[in-house]
Order: sequence, then C-alpha cells, then structure tokens
Amino acid sequence: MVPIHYYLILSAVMFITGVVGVLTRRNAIIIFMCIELMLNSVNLTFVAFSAYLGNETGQMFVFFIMAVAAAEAAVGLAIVIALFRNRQTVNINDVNILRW
Amino acid sequence: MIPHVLNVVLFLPLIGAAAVMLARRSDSAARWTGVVFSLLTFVLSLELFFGYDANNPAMQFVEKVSWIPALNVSYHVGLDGISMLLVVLTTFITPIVLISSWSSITKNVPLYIAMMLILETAMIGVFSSLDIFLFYVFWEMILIPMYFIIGIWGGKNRIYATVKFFIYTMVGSLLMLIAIIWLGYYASTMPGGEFTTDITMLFDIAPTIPLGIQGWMFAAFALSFLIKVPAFPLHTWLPDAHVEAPTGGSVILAGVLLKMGTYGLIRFNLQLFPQASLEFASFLSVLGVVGIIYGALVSMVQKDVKKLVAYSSVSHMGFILLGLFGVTVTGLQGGLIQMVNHGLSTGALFLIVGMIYDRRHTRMIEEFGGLARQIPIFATFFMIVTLSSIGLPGLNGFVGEFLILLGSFQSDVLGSPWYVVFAASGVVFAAVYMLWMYQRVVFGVSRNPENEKLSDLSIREIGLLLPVVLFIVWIGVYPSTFLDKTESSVQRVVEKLEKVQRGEYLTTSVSEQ
Amino acid sequence: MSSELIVFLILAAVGVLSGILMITRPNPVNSALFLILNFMALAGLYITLHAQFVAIIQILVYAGAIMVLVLFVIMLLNLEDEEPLREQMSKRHYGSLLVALLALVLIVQVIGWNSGGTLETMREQSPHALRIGTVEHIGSVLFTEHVYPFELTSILLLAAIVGAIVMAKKRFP
Amino acid sequence: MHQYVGLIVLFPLIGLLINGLLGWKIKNEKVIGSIGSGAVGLSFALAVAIFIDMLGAAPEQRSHVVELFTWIAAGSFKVSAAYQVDQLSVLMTLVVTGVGFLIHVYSIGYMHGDRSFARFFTYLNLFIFAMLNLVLADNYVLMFLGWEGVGLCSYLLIGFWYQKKFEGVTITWTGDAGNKAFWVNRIGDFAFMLGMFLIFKEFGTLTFNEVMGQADTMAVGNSTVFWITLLLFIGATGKSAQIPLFIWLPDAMAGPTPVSALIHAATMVTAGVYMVARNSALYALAPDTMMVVAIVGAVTAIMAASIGIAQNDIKKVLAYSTVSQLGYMFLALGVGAFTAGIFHVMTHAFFKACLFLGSGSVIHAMHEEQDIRHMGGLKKVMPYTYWTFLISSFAIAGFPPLSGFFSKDEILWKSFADGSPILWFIGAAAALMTAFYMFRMVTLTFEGKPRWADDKHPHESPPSMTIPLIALAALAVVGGFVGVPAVLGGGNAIHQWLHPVFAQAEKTMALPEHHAHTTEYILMAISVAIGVTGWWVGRRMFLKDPNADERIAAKTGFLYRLLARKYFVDEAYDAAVVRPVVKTSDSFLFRFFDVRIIDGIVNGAGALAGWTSRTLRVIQTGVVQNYAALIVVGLVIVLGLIIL
Repeated sequence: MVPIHYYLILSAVMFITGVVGVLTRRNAIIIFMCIELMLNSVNLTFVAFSAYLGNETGQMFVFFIMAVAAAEAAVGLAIVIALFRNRQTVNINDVNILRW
Repeated sequence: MIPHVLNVVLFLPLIGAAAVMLARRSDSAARWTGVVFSLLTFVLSLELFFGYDANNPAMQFVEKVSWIPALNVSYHVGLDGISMLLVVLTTFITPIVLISSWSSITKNVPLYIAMMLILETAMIGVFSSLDIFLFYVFWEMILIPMYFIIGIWGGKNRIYATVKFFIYTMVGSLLMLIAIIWLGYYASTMPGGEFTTDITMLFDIAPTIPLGIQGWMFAAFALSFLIKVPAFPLHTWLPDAHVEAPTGGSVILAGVLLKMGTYGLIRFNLQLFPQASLEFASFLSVLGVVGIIYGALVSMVQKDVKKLVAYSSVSHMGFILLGLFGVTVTGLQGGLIQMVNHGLSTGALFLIVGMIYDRRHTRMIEEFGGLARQIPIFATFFMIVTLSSIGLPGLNGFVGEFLILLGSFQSDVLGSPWYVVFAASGVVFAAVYMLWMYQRVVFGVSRNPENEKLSDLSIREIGLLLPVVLFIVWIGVYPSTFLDKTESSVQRVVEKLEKVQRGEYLTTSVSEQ
Repeated sequence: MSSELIVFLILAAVGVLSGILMITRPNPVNSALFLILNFMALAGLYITLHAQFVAIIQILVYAGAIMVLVLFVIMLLNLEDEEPLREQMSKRHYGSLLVALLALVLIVQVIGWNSGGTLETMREQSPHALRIGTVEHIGSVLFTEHVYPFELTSILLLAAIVGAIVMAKKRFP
Repeated sequence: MHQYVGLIVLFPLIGLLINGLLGWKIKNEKVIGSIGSGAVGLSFALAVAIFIDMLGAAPEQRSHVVELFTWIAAGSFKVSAAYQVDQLSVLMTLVVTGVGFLIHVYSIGYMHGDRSFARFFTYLNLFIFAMLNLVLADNYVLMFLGWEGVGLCSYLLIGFWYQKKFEGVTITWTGDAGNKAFWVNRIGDFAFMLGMFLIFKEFGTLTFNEVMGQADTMAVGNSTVFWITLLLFIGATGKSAQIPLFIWLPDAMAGPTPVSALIHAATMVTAGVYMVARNSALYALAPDTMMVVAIVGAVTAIMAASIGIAQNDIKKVLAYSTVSQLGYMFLALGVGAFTAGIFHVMTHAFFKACLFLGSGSVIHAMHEEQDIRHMGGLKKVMPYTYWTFLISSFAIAGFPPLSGFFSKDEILWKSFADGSPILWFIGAAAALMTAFYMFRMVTLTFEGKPRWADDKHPHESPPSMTIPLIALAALAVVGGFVGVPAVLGGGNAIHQWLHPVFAQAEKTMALPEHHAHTTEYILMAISVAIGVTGWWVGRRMFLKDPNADERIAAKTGFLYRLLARKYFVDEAYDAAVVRPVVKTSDSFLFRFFDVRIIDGIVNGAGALAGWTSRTLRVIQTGVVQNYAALIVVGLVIVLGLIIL
C-alpha cells in the first residue's frame, strides 16, 4: 500500500519546484505556469486526504480551486497581454512599477 | 428662549459648511454663505451669553442623547461660565476670520470657507462637551480642517509646518486617549460602577484615584493640553504654524485653538485630578513663568513680525498657565479673562499683520518704517492693539494680567511670591518687544520705496478691527460684564481644590474598599 | 513492492521530472508542454486515489482549456527564448533556490518521512474512497451541500470573463 | 460740589474723543485747539469751584470719595472707578489743569502749521485725562491706570515727530527716545505692581483710605511695609526720573517743547512725589525707606545739577534741572516734610513750565536751533520771553521773595532739622550749581552778542505763546506766598491746608518741634547767598567769554567730559543690561536653544522615523520575485518555529 506520506511529499516537491520557478524565471507566462503547478500540487494533497479520510470535501475544494484557477488564468493572461502591449515585454524584471 | 440653542449653535456651522460646498459654483456665493452662517451662529450664541444664569454654577443648556450604549458614551453637551465665554469668543472670532480672508484667499475658496465652518463646530464642540469621549472626537476633529488650512493655503514652508503641528498634537492626544480609556475603566471598577466617559460622573469618581496613578493620568492629559497651549518647551510648533498659516488660520489658531489647551487644563486636569494638580501646580507654574520670560526674550529678537507675535503668544499663554495653577479665584478669573483677551488682541495683531502682508507681501520688520505717515488709520489700530497686548491699564490685557499676578501672589498653593516677581518682569519685556517692533515698523522713515504707495485700510478692514477694538476697550473699562458670568463656576473649581488641599476630600482607592 | 507503489512511483517520477523540466526550459512553449505532461501525471495519480471525476476534469480543464489558452497567448505574443537559465543565475537565484530547498526540507520534516503523528493512521486509503470519487456522488454533494459556493463560482467566472475582456482589449481612443 | 468730580475727568476725555475721531475732518486749527484747551479749561474751572467749595467746609469735611462704578472684581478682590477728593488731590488737580490749560493755549501757537495738529491735542487731552485719574484715584489700581496712562502719553508725545532723528546713546529716532522712556517707566511700574500685590496680600484691599486706616494700628519698622514702600518708591524713581531710573528724562526732550513743559517738567514727573505723599502714612511706618528716599533724592539732586552745568542743549539743561529739582522733592519727602515736597511740586510746576515754554519760544524763534552756544543777544529780539525766562530763573535759583525761595528753603531747612546736616549740605551744593547753570544758560542765550547764523531771523512769539508765559511767570512770582514760613511771619497756608492729609504720618513719625529760629534764619541767609553767588559767577563768567566752557574743559579734562557725557550712565546701562540681554536672547535662546535644542529634538525624532523607514525601504524593490522570495522566507521562519 502507498501511505499518504508519499503523496504529501510528492506534493511538497512539486510545490517547491513551482516556488523555485516563480523565484528564478523572468518570463511572466512561465511564472504564471509555475503558479499553476503550485496550485496543482496543493490539489494533489487535497485529493489524497480526501481518499485517505473517506471524505469528499477535499475533492470539492479541488473542484473550486480549478474554477478559481480558470478565472485566474483568464485574468492573468489578460494582464500579460495588456502588459506586453504597453511595454513590449513580459520580463518581470522590467516591470517594477510597484516601486514608488 | 430658543429651544436647544446649544445644539443649534454647535451644528449650524456644520450645516453652513455643507451649504457652502453646495454653493461652490461661485466664490462670492460661498463667501456670503459662510459669512451669513457664521454671523447667524454668533447671533444665536448671544442667547447663550445672555441666557446664562450667572448665579447657577451647574452646567446649563444641557443636551444628552445616548450615542454608544455599549461604552456608556453619550452626546452630552452643556455649558458653565467658563466654557460659555469661550464658545462666544469662538463664534465672535469666526465671522471676523471669514471676512478677513475676503480678498486674500483666492484659491479654492468654498473649501476654505467650509473648513473654517467645520473648525468652528469642532471648537464649540470641544468647549461644550460634557463627555470625554465626545470631547476627544471634537479635539481630534480640529486637526483635520487646520491641517488643510495650513497645508493648502499656507506659505512657502507649509508642509513642514503642517506636519509638525499635526504630529505634535497627535503625540499629546494619543496619551490622552489612553488616559480616557483608563478613566472609563476605573469607573467600572467602582462598586456598582460601569464604564463611563461622562465627566459629570467622573468629576466625583476620578478624584478618588490613588495619587500615584493620578499623577500619571494628570501627566497624560496635561501633556496634550500643554502642547496646545503651548507651554515652554513644547511651543516650537507654534511659530512655524503661525508663520506658514494664512491670516485667517493664524487668527483662529491664536484666537481660539490655543485656548483649548488652557480650557482643558481647567476642565479636566484641575477638576478630575485635584490632588495631582496640587502636586504639579508649582511645576506647571514654573513652566508658565519660564514661558513668559522666554517667549518675551525670543520674541524680542525676531525679524519677522508674524513670528514675533507668535512668540509673544507663548509669553501671554504663560501668564494664563500661571493664573490657573495659582488656584485662586482671582487668578483663575484673570486667566479666564486673559484667554479672551489674548484671543482678541493677538487675533487682531495677526489680522493687522495679514493686512500689511496683503499689501506688501513681506512681513520683515526691516522692510517697513514710517508707515504712520502713509497709512495712519492702520497705524492707529496697530497702536491700540499693541497697547492692549502689552497690558496697558484701561485696555483688556491689563485686567487679565493684573488679576493673574495678584491671584498668584496670594496663592497658598504656590506659596512663594517669586513666581509673580519673575512673571511680572514679562510686563516689562512685553513693552520692549512690542514697542520696539512698532517703532521700527510704523515710526521713523520708510526704508523701502514700496511703502510710499500703500493704501490705507478699506472699510471692510476697519469693520473687522472695530468690533475687536471695541471689546478690547470694553473689557479694559468694564470687565464685570464677563467676570460676573464666570465667577460662580470658577468659585466651584477653586472650592473643590481648596477642599482637597485641606484634606477634606475623601480619598479612597479601590483596594481599600 | 506492490503494484500500486510501482504505479505511484512511475507517475511521481514523471510529475517531478516534468515539473523540473518545465521550470528550466528557456522556450515557453516547451515549458507549457512539460506542464501538460505534469498535469497528465497528476491525473494519473488522481486515478490511483480513486478520484475519477477530478482526474477527468484535470485533463479537460487544465490540460485542455487552460494550457491551450496559455499556449495561445505564448504564440500570440511570439516571444523569443529567454536566455538559458545557467547564464542568468545570480546570487539572488541561488539564494532563492537555497531558501526554497530549505522550505522543502522543513515541509518534509513536518510531514515526517514515513511515520509519526496523526498521519500514522492513514497508511491505507479509506474504504469509502471508491464511492466518493464517482461522478454521481460528487454531483449529489456539489448540488446539495455545496450549492452556494458552486453558484458563487459562476459569479467569480463571470467577473473573470469581464475582467479579462476589459484588460486584454485595446484601449478606447 | 465734590460729587461732580467725575466731570473734571470727563471733559478731557470728551475733548480727546472729538479731536481723535473727528480731528482729521475738522482740519481748522483754531477749532481743534479751542476744543482741546477748552476741555482742560472747563476741568480747571470745575476744579476751582470744588476748591472754593472745600474752602468753605470745615477741615475735617473736606475729604470725600465719589464712586462711579465697579471696575474689576474677582474673588475677594474688588476695585472701583472711584475718585477721592481731598486737599491733596484738589491741589494737584488745580496744578495739572491750570498749568495744563496754559500749555494747551501755548501749543495752539507753537504747533501752528503742523500736519498732525489734531493728533497733538488728542494726546495732550489724553494726558490730562490720565494725569487726573492718577491724582484723583481713590485706589492704587486706578492710580496705576493713570500712572501707566501718563507714561503712554509721554511715549506718544516724545515720538510725536516720528520722522525726526534724535541723538542719544542707542537712539536714532525720536521714537527710540519714546521707547526708552516707556521701558524705563515700565521697570518702575513693575516694582509698583509688586508693591500693589504686597499691599493686597497684607491689607486685603487696594483702597487708599482702607489701607491707611489699617496702617494706623501698625508698628513702625514693619518689614512688609518696608518692602511695600520700597517697591512703590522704585516705581516713583521710574516715573519721577530718580537714580537709578532717571536716564529716560533727558532723552524725552525729543518731543515737542510744550510736551516737555507739561509732562516732563510740570506734572507727570511729579507723579512719584504725589504718590509717595499719598502714601505718607505707610512711609512713616518705614523709616528705612524714608532714609533711602532722602538719600536717593539728595544724590539725584546733586548729580543731575552737576550734569546740567556741562550741557549745551537748552532743553537738556532744563531736563537735568528738572531731575535735580525732583531730587529735592524726594529729599523733602525722605525727611518727612511731605508738605514741603508738595509745595515744591507746585512752585516747580510754575517756574519750570515757564522756563520750558520760554525755551520753546526761543527754539521756535531760532528755527529749531537748540544749542545755546549758537544763540546770544536774544534779549532785545524777544523781550517777553527774556523777562519771563529771567524771572523763572531767579525763582528756581531761590531768590526771595519768588516762589522757588520759599519752597526750596523749606526743603533745605527740613533736611537740616529733621534729616542730617549732610543732606542739607548736598542740597545746598546742588542749589549753588543750579543757580550757576541757570544763569550760564540765561546769559548765553539772551545776553552778549548774537552768535547765530545770518540766515536766522529770530522774532518774538505770537500772543498765544507769550500770554501763557506771562501768566506762568506771574505764578512763579506769587506762588510762593501760600507757603511763607512762620519765621518770616507767614501763616504757611499750604501747610495748614494739607495738614489733615499728612496728620497720620506726622503723628507716626512724631518729629520734634523746632522752636529755635536762629538756625533757620542762618540757613535762610546761606541759601540766599548761594543763589546770589551762583547768579553772579554764572553771569560774569559767560558774559565775559561765551566760550568759557572750553577753557574749563581744557583745564579739568576728564572731569568735564564726565559731566558732559552724563557720567556715562547711558553707556553703562547699554553695555551692562541692554546688549547682554539682546545678545543672549538672539544667539543663545533663539538661535541655539529654540532652533537647535528644542526643534533639534523634535526634528530629530522625525528624522529618526524617516531614517528607519528609509532603511526598511530597501527591501521594497518593486520586483515581484523579491516579494515572493520574502514570502518563502516567511514560510521558512513559520515552519521553523512550528518544528522548534
């Protein structure tokens, strides 16, 4: 049998992979994809717990997370497009307007 | 009798402010609306003055509506002689301020008028609140319009002055807030007590606080008020604020806002914490005396007329502080009338400085000279107000200073004549700095050809100064009109403190019960 | 080693490797394709957890809809390759990497390698697992117990649609 | 009649309101002058009426208090606007309004053509108003109102020609001289106020009658009373230009000459004398203070007289002469001769006003020339001025039977009899100097050959100026007869008149009666001899050689310079008091303490907050990845805490 730890550790590894991607890449779209990866790793945790606890709430969460992810994808990519249109780049190092 | 006249006086300016913002399409419409509302407020406030029963030391015109039941906070306002006088002073000064800015404020006029009217409501609120929480709300509410008045219509260095003014005041008032909460909490620890901020109740409860804690409470309140007064050495915001503020702002600042500090000391410090007041009386009197001399000496060497007047305020307010903490009826009465006097004469001085600034766009003493020849009416008003400021008998300044010094000299609390000996030397210095300045500005011959082209005061400007001068003479010749109104209220304050001094007041801490 | 474990390990290896490859490819298209592979592996893992409906949705929504959208945007923008990761590694990157790995170690520490704490009771899947992953069960729960969040989700999606249109379209003159 | 006393004060008030508010519209000098003079004239007439009324009453029924309204009341403190009509105040009122009226009339001529004619009369009326409050007040506070009020008028009138320069130590403009007068007076007033506080603390009231009533039962030598009287006396030294506060009076000559005559010679400066006399009952309780008063008076008398010798400005000579004469008055008060002091106030008002007005007439004629070295020979050109001036000079020098002889002689006699021979000697020496410098001045101004520039055309002044001169000269002649001493067979009417006012003091002091007339005769003869000597020497020396000063200066060197430069008192005050205070205020209190220390702390607190924020701002790079990295760091920290 596969204990839940395996799933959790796998999830953690994938999550950290996503984190590393977010921290190191410059292409906004790739960062965006890394975030999707992080979300998915969390989904895995939910589903694993759902199965091991015999409780469907975890899967409900996954369902809603996916909805949110879809919405996020739509808005996020729209932002990327708007950004590219204004700045001709998706390199986030060039986008530091947060700095006042 | 007008029903609920205090409510009307309190909120009419606020309604006026709303009306001004609605009428903001035209500057002159806004000006007229503002003046009409402030004059109406003044007329209604006369009802407060004449309707006030001088023989009754209790609060009058009381209004009470529950506000935050959970904290026992209510909208509770009312006047005794002390606050009544200051409310009328406020309503008297505000129309003058609005009319004085008739031609000098051209930027964003409706907002300016509205700010002044909001300020008026807040000031009346401060003086009439009988609930510390409400008081605190009004107290902080002052900051907002004042912040904008200096920050938007001020001089070159206005942002620095505004921030300084704001932060100075905030530092004090936050400590006061803590003390207010503690007071409310203390009330709830009394047997059968509950959290309250109603001062009519706290007047009886607070004096039972053990002396050690009372000292801290006293300090927390006093710091806030001393900054506002401003007492030495917490005064440095004042010259900056005055120099940068527009004329109207300076007048209202000197005329009314500083009085909030001394009023707070009478209303809260002396009455809520009598034991601590007696403990701290000599310390605060020393601050007052140092302020008198220090303000005068520093004032003497100023090159900017407005700054000179600002430092003279420090000196004058020092007198009031001394009068309050001598804790005698005479001294307190003097302090009270001196608050009104200072409002009138220093207010008028700022008006006058503003008038000359409007004409010459400078306030440097060295730029003037020989003005008496070009603009004699101006020089005459300037002279009268100057003399009032230096305390010439027959004008208002003398009555206040004399009573303060006389009262403090007899004071058992201070117990030494030296306070008065040093304070009275301020009378000499006042003559030195004011008349020296007057000599350099008005007498001699002109040091700048621009002065030759000056035009004398307009009818509007004369109309502004005339009522002030009228009251300057009135108080100087027949102060009883005003002193009679406050006598019984002051007597009550002093009696309480005297009782405490004799040890008659029952001091019981919670733990003992 | 049970067959279940072998399947898990294979899928896990695919997931991890595709993830790592995804974050290291200079070309965004390649990254996107590896991410799709990763999602596939995840879908497989869902199957091993008896969550058939989620697995299918994963393929349909993620690998299908979202990733197609991403690829579409990548191609629309016609982006050039980023310079190889090796060349742009800076102190900050190493720092990030270090911190991230430290975080991983700590997370694993919290989970515990193979044993410990409340997880000790979860060495096997629940007997209910088989039942709760079905479309029938999910549907009934979703439309009864979780009907309010479900309806709210529609509002969220509507807002996202409007937001996406507003932001992505050309400015008004 | 006495109940109408309020009107005496009211008339000048009305006059000043009319001239002050409507003067710019009236413009006509005659009308303005008539209103101003008329107001004072009416007051004088009423004062005469009250005086006559009082003469008819029994001596013990001559004192009344007329209360108008409560002025200030707070707590246990209450003062009223109330006037005390008694022998002393009526006498002073007569002098103030009488001399004041003449000087008002004189001013119509003197100020002719001045652009601020109405302003001048407004101020003069204001002065009379204040002075009347001072002398008529029934309490210290109202007296203080007059006290400061006359100081204000003095200030306003000294700086009346505010565009004119005036030379003096640290003085450039006439306004500076006005300021100096006001400030020095304020120092005196400061002491006066403290005196009042002390009185209120001790007696619980500030009304003269009540204070004196309580003083009646007090023991001589009471230390509180000593401090009270000393403080009041310091107030008097300010107003009456005594050591150490006399420095303002010579500079007060910057004002128009009628002002010098009215305020700085005849009336205001005698306020200190009046005040001490008013409080005679208190002073009698403090022999130590009396001693101080006498010594200060004597020293002032001789010091000022010696300075007067070396002055060349006609008004400066008269100014120092005034200081010196005031010294005499205080000498009289100090030895307990209150009547003699008041007597001298009165006679001095006559002849000194006449002298000042005469000098004004001269200055007018000489086109604003005030240096007596550039005059001479004016005797023929302006006879009225000369003769009145000469008569008054004889009066001040103490030639019998002119007024100055009687009053001065009484002072010298009392200082010898009730004081000490030393005081008498100082007084006599000062009298010699007085006679000398007066006739030096008369000779240089009016006699000898003309020394003025050719473009000057002196002429006699108009009647509006000469008539007051003649009237005052006449008073200077006959004024003394009210005080002819008993040894000369006189009834000493003024002594009789004032006796009830000073009875309490005299009872307390219990001065011995002097029956031996021989000493008095001898002293009288000496003082006449002194006067004659001074006259003869002064006249001879300067008639022969108008530049005799230069010879003396060359011979005595530093001594002469010391006198000419007024003992360097102004310079010493400037260096010891004025400069250090201003300098400390500017460079230490303001520039260092206020700006550096207090504002330094305030701004420092602000700067600290700013610095902290600037430091923390470094992490706000604006790069999203950095924020994300920080989130991870936060995660690590939280996890670390969980594990630990």
